[in-house]
Amino acid sequence: MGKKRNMILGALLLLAAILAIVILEKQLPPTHIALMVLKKGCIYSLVAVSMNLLNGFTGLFSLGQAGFMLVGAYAYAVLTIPVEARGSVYMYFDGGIINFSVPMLVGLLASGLAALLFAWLIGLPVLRLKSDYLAIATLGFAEIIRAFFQWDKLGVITNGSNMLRKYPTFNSTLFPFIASAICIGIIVLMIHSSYGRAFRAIRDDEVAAEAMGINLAKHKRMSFCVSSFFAGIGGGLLAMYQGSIQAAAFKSAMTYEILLIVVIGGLGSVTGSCIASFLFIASSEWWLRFLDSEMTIGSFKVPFLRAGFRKVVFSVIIMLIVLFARKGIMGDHEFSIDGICRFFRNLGKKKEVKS
Amino acid sequence: MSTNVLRVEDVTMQFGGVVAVDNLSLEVNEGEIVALIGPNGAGKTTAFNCITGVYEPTNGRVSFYGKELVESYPHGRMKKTYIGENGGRYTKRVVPTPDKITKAGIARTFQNIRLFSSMTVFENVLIAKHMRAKQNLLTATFRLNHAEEKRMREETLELLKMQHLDHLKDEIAGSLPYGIQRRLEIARALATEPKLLLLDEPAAGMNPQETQELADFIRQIRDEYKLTIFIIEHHMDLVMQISDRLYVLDFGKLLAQGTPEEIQNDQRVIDAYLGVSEDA
Amino acid sequence: MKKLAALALCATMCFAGAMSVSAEDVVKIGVFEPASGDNGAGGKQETLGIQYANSVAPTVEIGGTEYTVQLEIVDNESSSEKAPTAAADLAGRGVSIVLGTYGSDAAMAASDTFAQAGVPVLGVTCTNPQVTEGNTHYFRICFLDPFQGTVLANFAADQFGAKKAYVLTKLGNDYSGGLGYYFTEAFEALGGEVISDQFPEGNADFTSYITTAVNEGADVIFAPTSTEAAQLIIDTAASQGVTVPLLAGDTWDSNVILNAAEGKDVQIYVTTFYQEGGNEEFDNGIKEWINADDTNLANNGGDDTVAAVTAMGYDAYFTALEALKNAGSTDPAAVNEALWDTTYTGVTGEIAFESENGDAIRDTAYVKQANTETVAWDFVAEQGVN
Amino acid sequence: MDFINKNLPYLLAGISVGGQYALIAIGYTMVYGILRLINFAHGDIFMVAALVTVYATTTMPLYVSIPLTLIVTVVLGLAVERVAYKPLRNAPRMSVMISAIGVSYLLQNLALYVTGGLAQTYPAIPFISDTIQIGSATTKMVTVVTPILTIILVFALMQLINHTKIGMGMRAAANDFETSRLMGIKVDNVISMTFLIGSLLAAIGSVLYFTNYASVVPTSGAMPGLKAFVAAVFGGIGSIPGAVIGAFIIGICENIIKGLGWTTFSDAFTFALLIVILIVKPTGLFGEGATDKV
Repeated sequence: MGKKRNMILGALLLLAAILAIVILEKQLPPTHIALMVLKKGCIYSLVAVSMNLLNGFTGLFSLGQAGFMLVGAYAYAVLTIPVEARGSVYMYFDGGIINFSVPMLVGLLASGLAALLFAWLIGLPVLRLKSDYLAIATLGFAEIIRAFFQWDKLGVITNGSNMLRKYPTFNSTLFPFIASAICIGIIVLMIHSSYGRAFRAIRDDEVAAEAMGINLAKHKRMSFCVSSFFAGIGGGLLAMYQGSIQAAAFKSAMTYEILLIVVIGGLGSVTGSCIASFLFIASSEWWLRFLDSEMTIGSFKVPFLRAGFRKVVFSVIIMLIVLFARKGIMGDHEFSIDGICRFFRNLGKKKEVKS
Repeated sequence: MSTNVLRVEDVTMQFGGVVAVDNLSLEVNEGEIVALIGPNGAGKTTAFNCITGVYEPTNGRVSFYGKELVESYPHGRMKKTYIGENGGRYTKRVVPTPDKITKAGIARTFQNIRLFSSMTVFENVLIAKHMRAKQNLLTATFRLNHAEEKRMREETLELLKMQHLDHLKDEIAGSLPYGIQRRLEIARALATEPKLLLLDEPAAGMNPQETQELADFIRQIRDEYKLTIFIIEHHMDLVMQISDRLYVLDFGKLLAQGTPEEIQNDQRVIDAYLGVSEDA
Repeated sequence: MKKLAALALCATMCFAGAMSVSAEDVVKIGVFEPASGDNGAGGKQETLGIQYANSVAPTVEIGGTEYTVQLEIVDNESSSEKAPTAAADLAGRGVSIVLGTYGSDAAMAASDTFAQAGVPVLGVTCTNPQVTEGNTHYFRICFLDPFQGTVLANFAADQFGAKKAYVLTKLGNDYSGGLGYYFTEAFEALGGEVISDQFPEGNADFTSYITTAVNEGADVIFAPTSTEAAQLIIDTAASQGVTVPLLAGDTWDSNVILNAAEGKDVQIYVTTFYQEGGNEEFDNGIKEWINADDTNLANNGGDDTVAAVTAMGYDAYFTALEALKNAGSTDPAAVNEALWDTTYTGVTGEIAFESENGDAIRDTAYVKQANTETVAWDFVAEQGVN
Repeated sequence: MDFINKNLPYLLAGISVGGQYALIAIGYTMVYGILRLINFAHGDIFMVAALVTVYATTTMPLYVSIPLTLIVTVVLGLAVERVAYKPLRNAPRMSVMISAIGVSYLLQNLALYVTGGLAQTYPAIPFISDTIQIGSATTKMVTVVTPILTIILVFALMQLINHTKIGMGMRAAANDFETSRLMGIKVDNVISMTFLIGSLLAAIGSVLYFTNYASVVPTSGAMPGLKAFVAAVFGGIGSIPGAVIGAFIIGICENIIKGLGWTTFSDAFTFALLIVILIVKPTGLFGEGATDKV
């Protein structure tokens, strides 16, 4: 019945998306900005959903996402750089000490596992902290991880603070799309499982959840580790997307960006996070770019337009959303065909009331 | 003499220099409904919190079916500042988290209802089944626990039916009327399959008729689920009507104990409590 | 209502995104430079050179047709993370060749995107060897860090008889780290001793670093950093009364440094590509051009001192035109092919590319000293490696 | 003696930075004490204050531009509170914090737009920019002025909080927001006052800080802001003396770490210190514990 129909519709949508990507790739040059935005959007969707799992579904305010992405990105890059390229990448460290390399997918899995390992270790002490304190502690940990990866004593593995490059990357947009779709699918399955309910119970009321026999420490750690695992994979994908990575790029600003995506999409809405990711990336890196260059319409020179204006407009839009559409695009609802029907029905109703 | 279910020995809870629960000892036996009464701020809820693992008692022991559940003694900074009694009697620290205690078979409700307000009625009760389910994160995520999940759902639905809440199962818990939220909270506690149920002011905010219904309901669940019930309550009508025995707490100390009749006639209790705050 | 507004907003965005401009007989040259972030100041000066060159030679004859040159300027935010999309944006605008970027990090990060898009890039002042190594689309007209580092090490040893150098680099910056590395290598080869330190991004307090340099008894301080950090380093060094010379690479050749050093008792030496006065015509032309426009003046840091990177930008533009002429077509692939054999005599010297990585064949660097009274650069030496 | 000579500059730098962190940290700790909000935008307000001075001094003399800076900063602080935090007073805490992050993002991008991404050189202020000799170390006057000024300001602030009506309101609101509202305290005024004081101190802090490190970029406020917050947590959030002591400890430790050659970890160390204190004593050095009511 309803459920089955939704599943079929969902599968059809997914197929349609894949088809659309295939067509786009045929039509557009490989570096067309639309494809770049799609690729990055897919990756950010995954990372945003993983952060939503923590902040939106488990109610743990963590700001460590960039740190785990860094771990994932480094794990992927360090393990997959081909042996013959190591000499030139690790040029300041005599080629490094790792003299093997693993296939791409293994590397991607390793990026998740590495992030998970770090999360497990960090989770031991910090998950006992409450709300803001947890946020600031995880933020701190992300900074510590960043410094740690830049430490030149570890240079033989991490290449110090220098760039890692020449590892295998993807060309097709389908790769990040499918990888992210699988990961997000797993997260969705988990959210709807018994454990997902336990996470939401913790979000709603920790004390009551504990009284229901839910082991807080264990479940929080689970959520933290799973979230980090997928953030790690997201980091690995981001490394592939960029073609080169450097610890310096994984600043707290990156976490804030992802957090804003989660909020814009709606805390507790997976589809919201995905939609918001694409909108966020597309507006910040593509659609609003015209604001950065001077423009004259006829003889009229549009004022204010110069480098940097794009970001001002963009942050004003974000502030408006944060203030006036507090629940984000989707609230804690999910995108569905039924939802769209309801949306338009309500829209109609409201108009009737007004007139 | 029936089996002893809950035994509280010398439990003291001290916050800074304030002793909220002072050397409390009491017993609850199988099948009984026992009430803990006392004026506001007498330390009743704190006592509950010590039993259910929300607080670690400063000193004392709690046993369940003869097995030690919680035990502690003054340590750390408390070693010097402890002003309660029996400071040297306990030497072990057994401090399980609340979920362990729930798992052991003690369920509770809260004075200010604590439902999972954004979740449905059905989910609220289903949560309670999580802890006893045979599953792990992987099997649950990939739906390898299909049979288990099905069993959990069936049991939940059955429980809701028995509590006449099944017609509300898809409502969001936070949007329900107060009285139903109370009932749902008790239903949720029952779903953890407890042997002992702790009710923290279940009649708070109810009118006389609702209170009467609650009294019947409490007796009914005791019989149906073979429960032992330990209850904190202000409504004297309710307490006197359903309790087999009562404990009276005042300023954290045990003031009196006995059957409803004994307590009603106890001059100390009348002075400290009944005369003053009949309708608190 | 709110939802409707949101929908409308999305629709406008889509529309704006879909807009594109096209015209005939236009050849587009991409300018891939930072306008913000750490290297914003340098990137802007480099862009100025390109823009000036464009104003000098706004058209080019390719294969017998007169083309108008249109500059497509994109900000890569000095960030290796934002660089790929900025690069894709450029590639999407149909450029025939790209110039840039100031700062090797962003150059390396964007390299793959350009390679994929099949667009050749002409590096202006990205000096890290890894930028061009192992690829055929990235060229550059500047010297490389191993060369620059060695020049500076030689200079420190020859000029000051330095035995001990304090090397301060920025954590996570390939330019800074790379140059520091080559300096260290060369200086140690000369029998010197190096103490190295790194400062993290966003660091403003250099007191401790300078103190360490003084405590260790360093004879020179080598700080290949961005101009932002340089200002603070100079200021701190001056207020702590440091007397040993400060050495740095091409990034410090900027009026930002001159202004920071104005009236202070510090010795600053830099290696660079161009010495003001090297070409009167260019100097006067660009000064006039800069002074004519407030925005340009602001982008140049408020005065008309000609930075070497500006001269390099100027030369890069003309080299690109040369390549376009040689290619006889605006097709990026043809331009890429033509670049290998392109030569040009610019204001900064002869430009030609070696045949392996497409690096410039340059064997001299200018060493300049900051004059803290006249607020100008004094020529010190022309130094090669030997 | 040699040991002292060598290490004196580190210590001086530490004390000076500590004083500047302290002035920022007070803003964090007071706001957190009352609203339970980590005001992520506070560091950026500090940065904007510096930019205002930079632009003001190009057209007017210092004795006008510095008071102007203080006024503009206070107005900005109050405006941010009114626009971005007040409408969210009853929203979940996470929303307010996200709003704060949004404001921080906006201020940074505005600064980027206005400055065009170029570092702005902070004007030299007579007297406090002068170089002086302390023992073997040469430093700027501001190094000495900062801790003294910090202590004077903190003392004045303590007087205000402990002995005036508005101060009492602050203490009450920090203790129990809802009850004090019921008791007739104009909570909104108290909050405005808190932001006023916080922004004013941040502006003063910015004058001192940027006299020392004379280059302003849009992200200049981020790190000092974060570290000042860490200092506030370290000292026990809500406690002003705690924030000040925390700030000095962090400033000094940071410079010692740098002096020891662990420069890669100088920022990381601050956070490590934070995590250790949170785990060992979650309420900070001087914070008061609160028990959740069940």
